[in-house]
Amino acid sequence: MSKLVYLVPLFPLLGFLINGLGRKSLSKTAISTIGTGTILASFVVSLVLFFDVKSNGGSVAVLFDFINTDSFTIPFAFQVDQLSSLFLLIITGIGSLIHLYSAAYMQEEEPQHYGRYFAYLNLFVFSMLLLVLGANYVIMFIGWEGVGLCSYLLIGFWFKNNDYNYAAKKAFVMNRIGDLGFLLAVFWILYKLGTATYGDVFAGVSKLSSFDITAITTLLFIGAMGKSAQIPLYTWLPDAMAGPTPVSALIHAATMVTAGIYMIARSNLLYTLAPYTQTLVAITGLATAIFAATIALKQNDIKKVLAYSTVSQLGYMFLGLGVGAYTGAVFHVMTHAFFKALLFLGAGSVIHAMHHEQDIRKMGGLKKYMPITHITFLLACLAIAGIPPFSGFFSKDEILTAAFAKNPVYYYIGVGGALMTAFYMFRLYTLTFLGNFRGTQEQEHHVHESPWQMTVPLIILAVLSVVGGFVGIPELFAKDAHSLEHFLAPIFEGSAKLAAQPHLAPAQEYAMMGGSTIAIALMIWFAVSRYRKYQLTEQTDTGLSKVLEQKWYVDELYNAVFVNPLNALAGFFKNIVEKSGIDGLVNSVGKLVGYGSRQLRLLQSGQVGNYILIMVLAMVVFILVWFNDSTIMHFFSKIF
Amino acid sequence: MPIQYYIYLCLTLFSIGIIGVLTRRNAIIVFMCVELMLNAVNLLLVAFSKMHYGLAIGTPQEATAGLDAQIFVFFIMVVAAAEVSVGLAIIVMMYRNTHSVDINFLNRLKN
Amino acid sequence: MTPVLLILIPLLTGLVTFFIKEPKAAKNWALLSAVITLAVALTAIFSKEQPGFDATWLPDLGSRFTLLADGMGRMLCLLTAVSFPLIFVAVYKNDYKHTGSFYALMLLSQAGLMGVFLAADALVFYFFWELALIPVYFLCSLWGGEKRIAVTFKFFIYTFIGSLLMLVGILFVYFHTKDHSFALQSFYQVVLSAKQESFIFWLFFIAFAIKMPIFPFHTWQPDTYEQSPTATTMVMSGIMVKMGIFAVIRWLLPIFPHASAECANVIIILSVTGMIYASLIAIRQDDIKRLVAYSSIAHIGLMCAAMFTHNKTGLEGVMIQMFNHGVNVIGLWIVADVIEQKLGTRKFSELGGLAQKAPVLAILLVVMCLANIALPLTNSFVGEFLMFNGLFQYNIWMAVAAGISIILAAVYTLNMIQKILYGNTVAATEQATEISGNVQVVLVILAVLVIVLGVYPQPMIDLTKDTVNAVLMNH
Amino acid sequence: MGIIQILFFLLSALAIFSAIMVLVSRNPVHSVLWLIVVFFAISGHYILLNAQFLAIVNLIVYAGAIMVLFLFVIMLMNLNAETEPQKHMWMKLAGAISGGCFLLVLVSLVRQASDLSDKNALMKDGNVGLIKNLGKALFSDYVVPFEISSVLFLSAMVGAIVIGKKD
Amino acid sequence: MNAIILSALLGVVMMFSGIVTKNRTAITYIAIAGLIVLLLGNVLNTYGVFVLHIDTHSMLNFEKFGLFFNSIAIAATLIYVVLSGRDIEKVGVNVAEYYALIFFVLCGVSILSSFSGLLMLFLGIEIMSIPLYILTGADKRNLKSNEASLKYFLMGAFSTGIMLMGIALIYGATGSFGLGGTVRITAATGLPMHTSFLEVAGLLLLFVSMCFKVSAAPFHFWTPDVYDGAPSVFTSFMATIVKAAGFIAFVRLFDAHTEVLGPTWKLLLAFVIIATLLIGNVTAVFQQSIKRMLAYSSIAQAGFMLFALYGGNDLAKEGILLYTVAYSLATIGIFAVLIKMKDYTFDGFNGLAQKEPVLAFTSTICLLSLAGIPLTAGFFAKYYMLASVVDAGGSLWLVIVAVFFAAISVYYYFRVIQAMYFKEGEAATNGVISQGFKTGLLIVAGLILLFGVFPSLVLNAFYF
Repeated sequence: MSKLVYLVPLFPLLGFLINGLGRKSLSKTAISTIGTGTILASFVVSLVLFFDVKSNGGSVAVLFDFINTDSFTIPFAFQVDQLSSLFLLIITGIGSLIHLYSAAYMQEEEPQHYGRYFAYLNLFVFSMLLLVLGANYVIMFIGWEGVGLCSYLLIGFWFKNNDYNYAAKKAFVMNRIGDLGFLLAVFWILYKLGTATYGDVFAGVSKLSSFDITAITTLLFIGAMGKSAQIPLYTWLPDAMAGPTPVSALIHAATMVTAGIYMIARSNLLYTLAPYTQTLVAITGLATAIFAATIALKQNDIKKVLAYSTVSQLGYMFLGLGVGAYTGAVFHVMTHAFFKALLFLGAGSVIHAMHHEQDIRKMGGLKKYMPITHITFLLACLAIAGIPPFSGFFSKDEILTAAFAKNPVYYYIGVGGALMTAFYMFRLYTLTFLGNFRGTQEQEHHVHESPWQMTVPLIILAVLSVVGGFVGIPELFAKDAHSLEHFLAPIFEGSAKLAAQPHLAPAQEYAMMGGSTIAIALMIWFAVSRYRKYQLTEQTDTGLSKVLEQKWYVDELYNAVFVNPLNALAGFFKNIVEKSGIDGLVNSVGKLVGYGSRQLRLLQSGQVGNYILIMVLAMVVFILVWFNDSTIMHFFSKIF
Repeated sequence: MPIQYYIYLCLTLFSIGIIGVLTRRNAIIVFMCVELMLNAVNLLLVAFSKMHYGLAIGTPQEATAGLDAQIFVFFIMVVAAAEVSVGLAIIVMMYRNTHSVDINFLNRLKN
Repeated sequence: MTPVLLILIPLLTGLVTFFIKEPKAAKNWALLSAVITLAVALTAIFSKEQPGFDATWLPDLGSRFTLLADGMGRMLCLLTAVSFPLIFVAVYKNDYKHTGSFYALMLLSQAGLMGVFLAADALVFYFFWELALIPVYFLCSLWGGEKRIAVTFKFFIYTFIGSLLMLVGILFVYFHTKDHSFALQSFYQVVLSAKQESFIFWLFFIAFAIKMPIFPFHTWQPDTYEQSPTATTMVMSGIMVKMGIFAVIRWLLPIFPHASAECANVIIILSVTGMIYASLIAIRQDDIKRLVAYSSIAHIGLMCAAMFTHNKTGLEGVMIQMFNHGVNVIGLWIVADVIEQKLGTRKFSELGGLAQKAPVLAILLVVMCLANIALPLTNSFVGEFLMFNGLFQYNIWMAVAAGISIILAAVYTLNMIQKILYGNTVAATEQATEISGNVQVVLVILAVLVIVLGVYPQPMIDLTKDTVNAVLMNH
Repeated sequence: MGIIQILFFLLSALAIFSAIMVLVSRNPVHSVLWLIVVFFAISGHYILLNAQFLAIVNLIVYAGAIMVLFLFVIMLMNLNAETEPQKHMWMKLAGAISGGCFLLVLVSLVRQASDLSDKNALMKDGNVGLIKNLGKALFSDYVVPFEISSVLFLSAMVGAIVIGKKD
Repeated sequence: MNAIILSALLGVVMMFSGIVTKNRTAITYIAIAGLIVLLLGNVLNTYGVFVLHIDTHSMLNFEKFGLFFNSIAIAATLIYVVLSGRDIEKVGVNVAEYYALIFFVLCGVSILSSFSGLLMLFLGIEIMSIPLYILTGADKRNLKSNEASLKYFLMGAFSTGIMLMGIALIYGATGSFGLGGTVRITAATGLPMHTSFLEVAGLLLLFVSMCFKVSAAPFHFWTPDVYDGAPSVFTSFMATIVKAAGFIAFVRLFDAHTEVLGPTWKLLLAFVIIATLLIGNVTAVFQQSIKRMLAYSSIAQAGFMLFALYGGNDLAKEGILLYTVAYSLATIGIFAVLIKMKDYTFDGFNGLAQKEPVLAFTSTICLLSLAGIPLTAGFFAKYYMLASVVDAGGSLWLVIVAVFFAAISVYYYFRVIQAMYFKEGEAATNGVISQGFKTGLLIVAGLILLFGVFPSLVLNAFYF
């Protein structure tokens, strides 16, 4: 059974190779079939594995020794357990839906780019699978960087556009900053423990001092910041909207950004042992949740809103991790995967229909043109806003409850963020689907519902968004109904022993749940009513609105504080230090010799008298030097 | 006669020769000053010869002590004669070409 | 006997090549020679025991013509043997005036390089060290760019000073060996006082530092790489810089164990400074060749730093990275050469959109660039991973500082990809076509090497294990 | 102070004075003449030291042959005081000072040399300087240099011919 | 002894050959034959075969070192005449006399390699110098040649004066003209003599005059002017064989005296070495004429050869011989090419590789050897010099300084290579270069390379 695990990444890899090498000879249908089919095949295998794990528990399969030195051995090994099998399902499941969707969405591309696109997608899934399947931190890191690469390739997919390329580069570089943290953590672990395999690391955790653990977890978290777009390394994610919309869906839902969550959940034991880091994680998550939400309030690009909402939702997940609600975080990953994929694919459907118009101010009233898209989108909005019984409600609630138990302040701020989420999601929904159409005549003429390859995934995801939450029904409603928690229990076993989940009084929980639901509902009503009659105006925003619209000027800040000084420093090095400084020094040695040569030449005056004079003087000096025992000085002092 | 006296005398003559070489421009005079230096050396050698002879009186070396220096002086004179013939020939050749024996005039070759 | 063949084949064929007038014949002949050398090198790799050779040379001086191919030597010989046929194929379509002399000098430099990697006698080593340099000097000066004469001259004198200092060091050690011998083993057993050791250490190190090059001895390098004919640049940056690293491992660390531990701090700081410095400068470059040159400085800096950490991990990393960096950088130079040959410019500001015109080139360049930034599953990753690991064990902050260059590497490498491949076509690239078959073949081979060694680096690690253990035995 | 001492000082003074006159005479012919005086003075010293052979040779070879040759050349070139250019004053000064320094330094050494303090040059007596003894030595122990010096003369002769002969 | 006698006789033979035949080429052939005879005679000498049995009364001391050097000098002269004989014929009408003078110089050289007292040293130096004054002025119509000759003569005579004063002072202190080395006994007391001021001062003056002969700074001033002014063929001769002989004399002389000299000796010598290297190398950098550059380079090489004196051990003695071979071969080779050129400036060499590849190639080998690049004889020459000092110990700094100057020397040597290979131009030669000449050059280059790989060929000959 365990050998089956090889197949999971193998299929996407094959897909990548076939599509990549045959992108010129294969037909579009063949390409999309191969692309989707491989992921689907992985999904099927994942399902098998999932049920295997469910009944038999996890296992590790070693492929070969990747690095085997005298100091340590890093096997190329895959670990299938509860956590990874769950992620496998999310990745391959949603992945295959997105592939299917893409088959239609990218239809306009030339065949070879079409092939390239599917190859990248497959590679993306492959990398993510490696990340999740890896049985040690190094293999995880391989996937970790791999998804970074794929995001780079896909964000810059339309490489003729230089803005997109910049966005792609930004994504990669920001990820690399985080990756450095991850890498250092791996070194630290290797240095202290001599192994990077999860099992051995967690078993040897007692050998680590608390400083080591804090440092390792902090460094790992820096890695997570990059990959999962947390403050301060989040700015790449909104820019990543440059890629094709299904890619955004893939990045935001199934792959990439969830990597950070996965990694911390995987390392939960370490984090539980590092309270300082936990606090850091929680605060960072919370801050990101709020901060991104405020920005999302004023964004007008349909994808940008979604992007910031992802950042914000990821913040919640980190909050969950920070307060020790690992299951809650993973749960939210799952539900978020459903509705965020749905939202993006829905947005893609809209964009597709609007001929690549992404400004929601120029949309409106699409409800009647695109019913399926509309309905599914609405469901997703409800899910993300946290309206019961949609999936988002359960997961978000679980996190917030845990946050309350840890520190009520977390909870209140968290709820504030949830309110904003509700507001901006329904602002988006309203501006897009309700009201009047605000686009051009021509656009209106062409607006249409998308083909089946696109709507079928929407429908499937909508169903999942609606019912997905039921795997994690709180204890409150039914005893032992939280099947996810039970399923994942072995993973978080160690942490659970160390820090038992505090339980709130049922009354309080009900009150919190009810209160927040009502507040959210009010907020939705407010948003819908406010933007229902929205008309396109020329006036620009001022004050806080403008700051929000400009995303708190964070990019500008980064430019001013990091990018520009670094560039200036580089220029200084290149033009001043290198040229005049170091090379100047080297060259001046040569010049000195040349100068000396010209001067020494003059000594050769051509006059015999001078020559002999110098000879005589030299003789005198020689004698003086030779008899430096003051004999001569003594004599001279006698004379004079 | 204390040997120092001879040494002082010869060194003085020798230095006068050097000063002559340094201060005169006429190649012939310069050359003559060199001859003066050689003569100073000759005198010194003879003086030393007699000194060593004096020291060796009554020792087995008596028969030969000091002899070599005088022979050396003889050879110096021989060499000086040969040098003079060549030197004057060169000076004459120079004079033929430039109508001058001024050594400051010799500065085509420099730097 | 194999080691001698490795030196003799290129040496003799090289001398013959001087007299081949017909360009085509010279090319084929050189290629044939390189392939034969490769075959011999492969047999050396797969042989069970260490191939060696020993013959009398200068008995009065205590020098014997001793060659020894330990793991590291064999690996670098393999690198040399692999590189040359690839380079010859890659530049097959380029026209060099006096083709015969060009290929002859290339082969001579190959002989020199092989000798350096095989020499087990200090004097022999020094000989080959110079023999590798002289042909390169002529290659650069004769077939280089506009400023070639001044630039290569500087390079030559610079490295010559270094090697003379090394010679002084060799002499000093020689006179302190018990049996007055230049043999490697005698050198290893030499006992010097602490003061002597640290002084002589620097004599050697400066020579190697110039060759590598290590900040601040690097300024000859970008100019020379830029001005040289690309085939030569490939040899220089792909293989010749490894001479410096190789020499440190073979001749410095074991002979001066205390000094190298003592000075490690200074050298590592220099190297790390150089990494960041070079990376920053690379960001601002507008020329492919200069960018690759500076990036090479940064990478070599890491290797140098890792060598002096004196731990196994770091050293193992250096070992395999020597090979990997060679492969990667040769790939990058080939691309640079192709672009220059095809479009007549190397300036980023005059390039763009090449991915539309030459997708194969684009893909292969991206693979090479990814290897350059040590992406996992490319060959560099393993090496850099181990090296950083070693550096980390030595000092965390050094690893952090060096790590910054990883980020910067991403910045400049992606900049390069973007400016060459992406965006819209410009005047220079409007008429560009796909790269020719021979270059494709070479790049594909290199790309395959990149991936294969990235996924399965173990053979390289096993190959060089003996050297690592031998070097660290004294510590 | 015996007659020998008096003669020594007289001759020394004469030699030094004439040597200086060689330097300061503007007219080359005068220089030559003064130099001949120096040679005579030195020959006087030789006689004082009982080096008869050298005294005679000195007179014949130097004062006689060589200086006449000089005189001859000077006459041939028709050089006189008016035509001879003089060196710059500071060059002369520098020459005099450095020559003086040379003298001072060496004299100081001699003054310090303790091993010379009680040594004398044997005057008058001693027969090393006699022609008989010198001749014997020259043709026995010193025959090789003696013969070899013929090569010197040969080359000087050839040289003078090569240089002097008109093409 | 054979060498001294034969060279003197052959000198006479050459003098008369001018009367017998007016055919210049014939005279050259006679000279070549004479040199071969001389070489044979000298080699036979080492095997104990003598032309005449002469009792030298310990005036001369024939040891292997000196005899072997004679062979080197004679062989070098042979190569020199073979390569440049045709150019000697062009200097002036007195070809036979030139050869005669060259043989006389060789006689002086042979004396310098075997003197055992200061008298023979003095005679040897004079016998070597006087013909050179004349050869320098051989180009009688050329003012430069005249000037060089007069300068050389005046300064040479002056240095002779200094040397004689030195000898006189040494005699005053020791009562003998013998070489030092053994502890002398004072005649009066029978006790070992302590070193006197006079002797040291005398040695110092002797040192100065020897420095002058080998053109060590700051007594080198005659060298550039004389080498530049003299007819190029004779410059080649002077810069190689004569200079080497000077060094052999220098080493032989001070080899015996080092223990008399105190520790200051090394300091002073180091100063001279550094000054020589500095002036030779640095001044050469800016020269425009290759001939003058080579003059300075010969000063620089002298700086390296002085290392043998500094090292003062067996390695140094072996080294100086190898250095002599390497340096002479290379310099003779490069001068042979230079003489053929119309224009002696660097620009005059531009593009020579295109026109005369053999000339360019051989001069490159010679220049590489002069620069001390491995695989050429020059490398091992320098190697021995450095090694002798390192072996002597304690003076590593001097070696390092020297190494930097060696790097500078690469600069000006390679300028010639650059001109020949990398620059475009019309390098013009005097007339057609004969095939024989090229073959000769190739043989010289081959020898340089051969000794560069197997220096033992030279050194083993030394040990037999």
